[in-house]
Amino acid sequence: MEDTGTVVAFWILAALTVGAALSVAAVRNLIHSVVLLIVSFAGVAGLYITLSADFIAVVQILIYIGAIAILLIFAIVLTPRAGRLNQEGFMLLPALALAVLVAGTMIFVAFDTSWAISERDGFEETATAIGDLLLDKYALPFEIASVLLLSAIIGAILLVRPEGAEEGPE
Amino acid sequence: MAIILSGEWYDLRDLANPIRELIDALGAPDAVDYVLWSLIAALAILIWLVVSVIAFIWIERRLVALMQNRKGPNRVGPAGLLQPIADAIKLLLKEAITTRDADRILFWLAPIIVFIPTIVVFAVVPFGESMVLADLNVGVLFLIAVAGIMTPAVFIAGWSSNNKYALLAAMRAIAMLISYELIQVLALLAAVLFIGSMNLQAFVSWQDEYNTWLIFILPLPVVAYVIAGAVEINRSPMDLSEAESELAAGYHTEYGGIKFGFFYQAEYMAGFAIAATVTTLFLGGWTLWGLEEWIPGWIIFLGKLYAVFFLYIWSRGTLPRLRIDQLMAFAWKFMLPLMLVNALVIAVEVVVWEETGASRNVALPAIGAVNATLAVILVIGWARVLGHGSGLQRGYRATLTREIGKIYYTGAEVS
Amino acid sequence: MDSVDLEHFLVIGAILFGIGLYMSLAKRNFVGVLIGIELMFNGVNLTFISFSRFVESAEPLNGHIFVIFVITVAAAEAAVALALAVLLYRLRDTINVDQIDLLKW
Amino acid sequence: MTIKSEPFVVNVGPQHPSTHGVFRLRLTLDGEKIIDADMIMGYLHRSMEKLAEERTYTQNIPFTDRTDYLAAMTGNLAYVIAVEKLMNIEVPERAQFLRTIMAELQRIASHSMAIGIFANDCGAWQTPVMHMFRDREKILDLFEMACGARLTLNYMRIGGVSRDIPDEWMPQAHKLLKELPKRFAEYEDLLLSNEIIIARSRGVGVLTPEQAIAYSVSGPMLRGSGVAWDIRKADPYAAYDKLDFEIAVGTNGDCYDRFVIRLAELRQSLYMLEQALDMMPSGPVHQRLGTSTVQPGTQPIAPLAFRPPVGEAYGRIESPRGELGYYIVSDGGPSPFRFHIRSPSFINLTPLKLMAIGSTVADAIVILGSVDIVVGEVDR
Amino acid sequence: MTTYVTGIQLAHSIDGQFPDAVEDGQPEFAVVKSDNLIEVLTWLRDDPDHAYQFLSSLTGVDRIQWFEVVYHLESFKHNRAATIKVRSDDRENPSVPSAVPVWLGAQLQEREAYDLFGIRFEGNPDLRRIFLWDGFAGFPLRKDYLNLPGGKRPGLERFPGEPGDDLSGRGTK
Repeated sequence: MEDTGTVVAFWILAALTVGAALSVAAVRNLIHSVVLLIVSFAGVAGLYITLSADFIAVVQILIYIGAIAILLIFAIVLTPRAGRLNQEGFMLLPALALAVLVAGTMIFVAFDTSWAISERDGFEETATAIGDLLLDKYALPFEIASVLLLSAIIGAILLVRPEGAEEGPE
Repeated sequence: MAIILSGEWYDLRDLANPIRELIDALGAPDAVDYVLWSLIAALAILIWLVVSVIAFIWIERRLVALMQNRKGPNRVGPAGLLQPIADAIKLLLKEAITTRDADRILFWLAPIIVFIPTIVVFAVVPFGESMVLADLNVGVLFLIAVAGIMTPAVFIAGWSSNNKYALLAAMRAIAMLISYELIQVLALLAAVLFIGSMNLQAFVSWQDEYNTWLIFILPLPVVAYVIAGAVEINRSPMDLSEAESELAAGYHTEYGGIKFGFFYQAEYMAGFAIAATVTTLFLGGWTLWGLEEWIPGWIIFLGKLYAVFFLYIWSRGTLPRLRIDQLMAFAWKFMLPLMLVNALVIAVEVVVWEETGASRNVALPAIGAVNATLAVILVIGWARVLGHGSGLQRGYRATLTREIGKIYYTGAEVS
Repeated sequence: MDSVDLEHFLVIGAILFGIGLYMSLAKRNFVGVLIGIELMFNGVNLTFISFSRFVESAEPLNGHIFVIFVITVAAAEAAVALALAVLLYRLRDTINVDQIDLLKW
Repeated sequence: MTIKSEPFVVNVGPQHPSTHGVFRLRLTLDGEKIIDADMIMGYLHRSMEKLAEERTYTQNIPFTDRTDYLAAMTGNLAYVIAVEKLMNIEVPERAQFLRTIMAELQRIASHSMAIGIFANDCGAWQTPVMHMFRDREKILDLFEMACGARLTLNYMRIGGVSRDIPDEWMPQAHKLLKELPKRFAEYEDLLLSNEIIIARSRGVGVLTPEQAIAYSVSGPMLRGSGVAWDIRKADPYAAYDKLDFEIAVGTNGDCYDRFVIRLAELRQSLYMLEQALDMMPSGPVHQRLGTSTVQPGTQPIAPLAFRPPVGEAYGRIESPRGELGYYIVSDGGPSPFRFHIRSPSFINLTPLKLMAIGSTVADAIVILGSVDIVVGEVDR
Repeated sequence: MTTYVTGIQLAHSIDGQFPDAVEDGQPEFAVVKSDNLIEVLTWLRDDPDHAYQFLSSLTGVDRIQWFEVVYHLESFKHNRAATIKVRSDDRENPSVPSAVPVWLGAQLQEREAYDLFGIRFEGNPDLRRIFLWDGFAGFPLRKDYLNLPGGKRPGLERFPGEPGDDLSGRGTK
C-alpha cells in the first residue's frame, strides 16, 4: 500500500484510534470514556476501509457504535448510585505490566515473523463474497451464531426479570 | 456549438461533468485531482444542504401556517422570505449559555456530533448520473450505520445538559432509535433482496432499466421506512424525544443560541437524508422515465426529495403524538413481525422469479400486485389480531340525556 | 513511512489489545472492564482483517468471516453483560468489581 | 421487562408548555411511571378574595373577569347571580336571555379552546388550537360588538346587563350560528375518531362516578364519569328553564370522555343559542337599583355603590369548567364582608394525584389537559 | 329546580337524629357543634332522606368574634342543596375537624382555608399552605391581618367619595 492517500489516512486513523483508546483508559469519567471509545471504534472502522474491508467497516460502525456503545451507556445510566468513576483497582501495576508484556510480545512477533505477503490488491467487493461464504462454507457456524444471539437475548431478559414478575405481558 | 451538435449537450447540465472536465483540464497529479474533486463535491453538498435548510425553514413555517389558518412569517423581507436569515442572526447573537452543572466538554461536543451523521449520509447519495461523492458498494448498509451515530449524539446532548427533561428525552430517544433502526434495516433488507446489490447507483439503474419504481413493487417497506424515518428525525407523531407538551424541548432543552441552531439544522438535514434515501431506493432516484435526458438528473432528484420531505411537514401539521410505550409496541409488536414476514415473502418471490425465468413484463406487475395485496391483508389482519378497532381503541360519542342525577357509568377499561 | 504494511496494522491491533487487557484487569467499574473487553475484540478484529488483506491465502475472505462471528459474539456478550450489570446493581447496589467478592449470595 | 430504577423527581412547570399557565406539578417517577404527584400552585395568586372586601359590589365585577379569563361571561354571571340572590332582585326577561346567550357563546369559545389545547397536549402541533381560534375569534367579535371588550368583558351588571346589544348584532349572530355546525362537524370528523387521540386518552385518568362525586369534581369531569349533573338543568338560572337541551355524559370516566363531552356540548350550546335567539323578548335590559351616591343627579345604569341587606348567598352556575359558585357574606356595608369563589378549576384538580399515579409522564399531561384548568381561576 | 333546604328545617332534622348537635338554625344555614361535625356530616351524606353526597363548596369566614367554616352540600338524588356551618371561637388557633374522611373533595379546599384563615382542620392528611409559601407570616384573609393604624381594619365602611371620617374600618364597632 504505497498510495499516498492511503498512507496519510492510515497514520491519521492510527493516531486517532490509539490516542482515543489510551484516553479511554486514562479519563476519569466513565461517560467520557464511552464517548472516546466511540471515537476509537470509528478510527478502527476507518482502518478497515484502508484495508478495503468496506463491509466490515460499515458493520463495525453499525454494531460497535450503534449497539454496543449504547449498551455500555445503558449500563452506566441504569446504575446511577454505583458511581461514574473510571478508576483503577489494586491490580493497577500487575495489569499494566501484563498488558505491556503481552502487547510487546505481539509487536515483537509481528516484526519478527516473515509473513507470506501476497501481491494481490485490495478486495473489489466483499459483501457478496462474504454472503456467499456465510451461507455456503460457514453455514453451520452462521446458524450457531443465530442460536447464540437468541440464547443471549433470552438470557439477558431472564437475568433482569424482576423477581415475582407476573407471567405474560403487563 | 460542437457539444450541442454532438448530442452530449445535456451532459453540461449534470453539474458533475463540466467540473470534472475542468479539473481534468488542469492537468494536476492524480492525488491533487482527487482531493480537489472531493472538496468541490463536498462543498457543493454542504452549500446545497444549508440553502435547503434555510429555504425549508421558511417553507415549513408557511405550509404549516397554511394548514393552521394563519399567515406564518410575513414581515422580514418579501413574504417573510428573509425570516430564516433573521432567525439565524438572532441565534448567532444570543449568548451561548452553558449551565453550571453541565458536563462542559460533552455539552459543547453534542451539537457537533449530531451534525456528522446527517452530513456524511449524503456522501453516498447519488444526486445524478455521475454526481455521487463515494460510490460505496455497501451504500445501503452505510446509510443505516451512519444514522446509528445519531443515537449516542442525542444521548450525549441529553445527558450532558444535566437536566431531567433532557435526560428523560435522551433515554426515550435511545429506546426509540434502536427499535426503529431494526425496522429500517428490515425495510431496506427487502429492497436489497430484490435488487441484489447494496450500491445506491445500482438501485437507481435497476429502477431505470426495469422502468418502474420500487415503491410500486414493495409498498410495505416504503411505508415502514418513512415511519421509521419520522422517528429518526423526531417528526410527529413520533417526536417523543422533543415532545414539546411533555418535556419542554426534550434533549435540547438546555441548549440556546447557535448550539440550539445546530440541533435545529441537523434535524432538517437528517430529514433530507431520510428523504434522499427514500427517493434513491424507492422512487427511482435521479431518473424519471427518460425525462432525465432533458432535465438535469439532480433537479429530478431534488424534486422527489422535497416531495418526500413534504410528507413530514404534513404529518407535523396534522398528527398528535403517541406515547412511548405505544410507540415501542408499534415497533416491536406491529411492524417487526410484519417486516419479517414481508422480507420472507420477497425472498421467496425473488427465488421464484429466478427459477421460472418469467419475463419482466409478467413478473414485475405480478410481484407488485401480490405484495400490495399482501401488505393490505397483513396490515389489516395483524391490526385485527392485535385488537385494533375494538375495546380501548374504539372512539364514540357522548351519551345525551335529559334526566338529572342518573349515573351512566358502565365501567371503565383501563389501559 | 512512505508505505503501510501488515506490521503497522498488527502493531495497532496489539496496542488496542494491550489497552483492553489493562482495562479489563485493572478497572474497578464493571463498565470499565466491559470497555476493555470490547477494545480487545477490536484489536483482534483489526488483526484478522489485516491478515486477510495482506497474507497469501486461497480463501482470503476467511478473516472477514471470523470478524463477523467475533462481532456477533461481542454483541451477545454486551447484551448479557448489561443484564449482569443491572442484576449486580440490583442485588449489591454497586457494580464495583472489587466489592463483588462473594462466591455466592 | 422492567428494570428497577431510582425515583426521579421531575418538575413540570411552573414554566412549562402544557401547564396552561404558571402551575407546577412535581412528579416522582420510576422510569416513565409516576409514583407520586404533588401540585404546587399560587404563582398567580392575586388575593382577589381579600381585594374584593375593599371594593364595592359593582367594582368587584371586573375581578370576576380575571379569574377564569377564558370564560369571563360566566364568571360575571355567577357573581351577579349571587348578589341578586342576596338582594332579591328580579332581572328583566330580555336581560335573562342576553345573559343566557352570552354564557352559551362563552361556553363555545371556552370549550373550543379546551378541545384544541387538549389535542395539543396529546401532541398535535398547534393545528387544532389554531382552528379553534378561528371560531373563538368570531365569538369574541360578537362580544366586542356587545360590550366593547374581547377578553375581560365586564358585561353583566347586578340587575341585568350593562347595555343592550346593537342592531347589527342579531344578524351577525345568526350568520355565525349558520357557520358553526359545519365547523363542528369538521372537528368531530378530525378529532373524535382520530386513532392517536383515542390511543392517548382512552382508559387514561379514569375516575369512577363514586370517586368523582367524592372528590367534588364538577362540569365535564363529573359528567365524563357518567353522572348526569348539570346546574343549567338541575337548578336553572337566567333563561335556561325556557330552553330545551340535553346533558352530555360519558360512560367510562376517562380523558376521552371528558373530551367528547366538550365536543357534544358545543352542539348543545348551539342548539340552545338558536332557541334563545328566536325567543328573545324586547324590553329593558336592566333593573334599576335606586340611585347612585356617586354622581347625584345622573342615573347610571348600574349604581357604583349600594348596601345590600345583612345576610349571605351562594350563587352558582354551570361554567364551562364546572360549578362556579360565588359565596358572598354581607354585613350591610357597601362591600362584601366575605367574597369567596368556588372555582371549578381548583376543585377539579383534587383528584389529579389519584388519576396521575400509575400512569406515565405523557399521560399526566393529557390528564391535566382533560381537566382543563385556567390558572387564573385555580389561584385567584 | 333545586330545592334549597332552609337551615331551620335542616337544624330540626339534625336535631332529631343527634340531640345537642345543633348550635343554631338560620333561614340560610344551620350551625353544627364542632364536636359532632363529622358524625352529622357522615349522616347527612349516608342517610337516604338527605343523601348529600356532593360537597359543593367549603370555605372559611372570619366573623371577627369567631371563625366559621361553611359547607355547601348538594344532593344529586333529591336535587337539594343545604348549607352547614361550624364555628370555632379560638381567635389565635381556630380548629375544626376535617371533612376529608367524609368527602375527599374537601382536601384542597381545606388546605386553602388553612392557608388564608389559619383554621386548622384536625385530621386532614396533608394540611400545608397551598397558595402562599411555607413561612408566610400571618393569614391574609383574617380581618385583623395587617391592621391599620389605630386598630382599624381594612374594608369599606362608607361609599367611595362620600364625605366622612377617614378610613373607619369595619369590625371596630
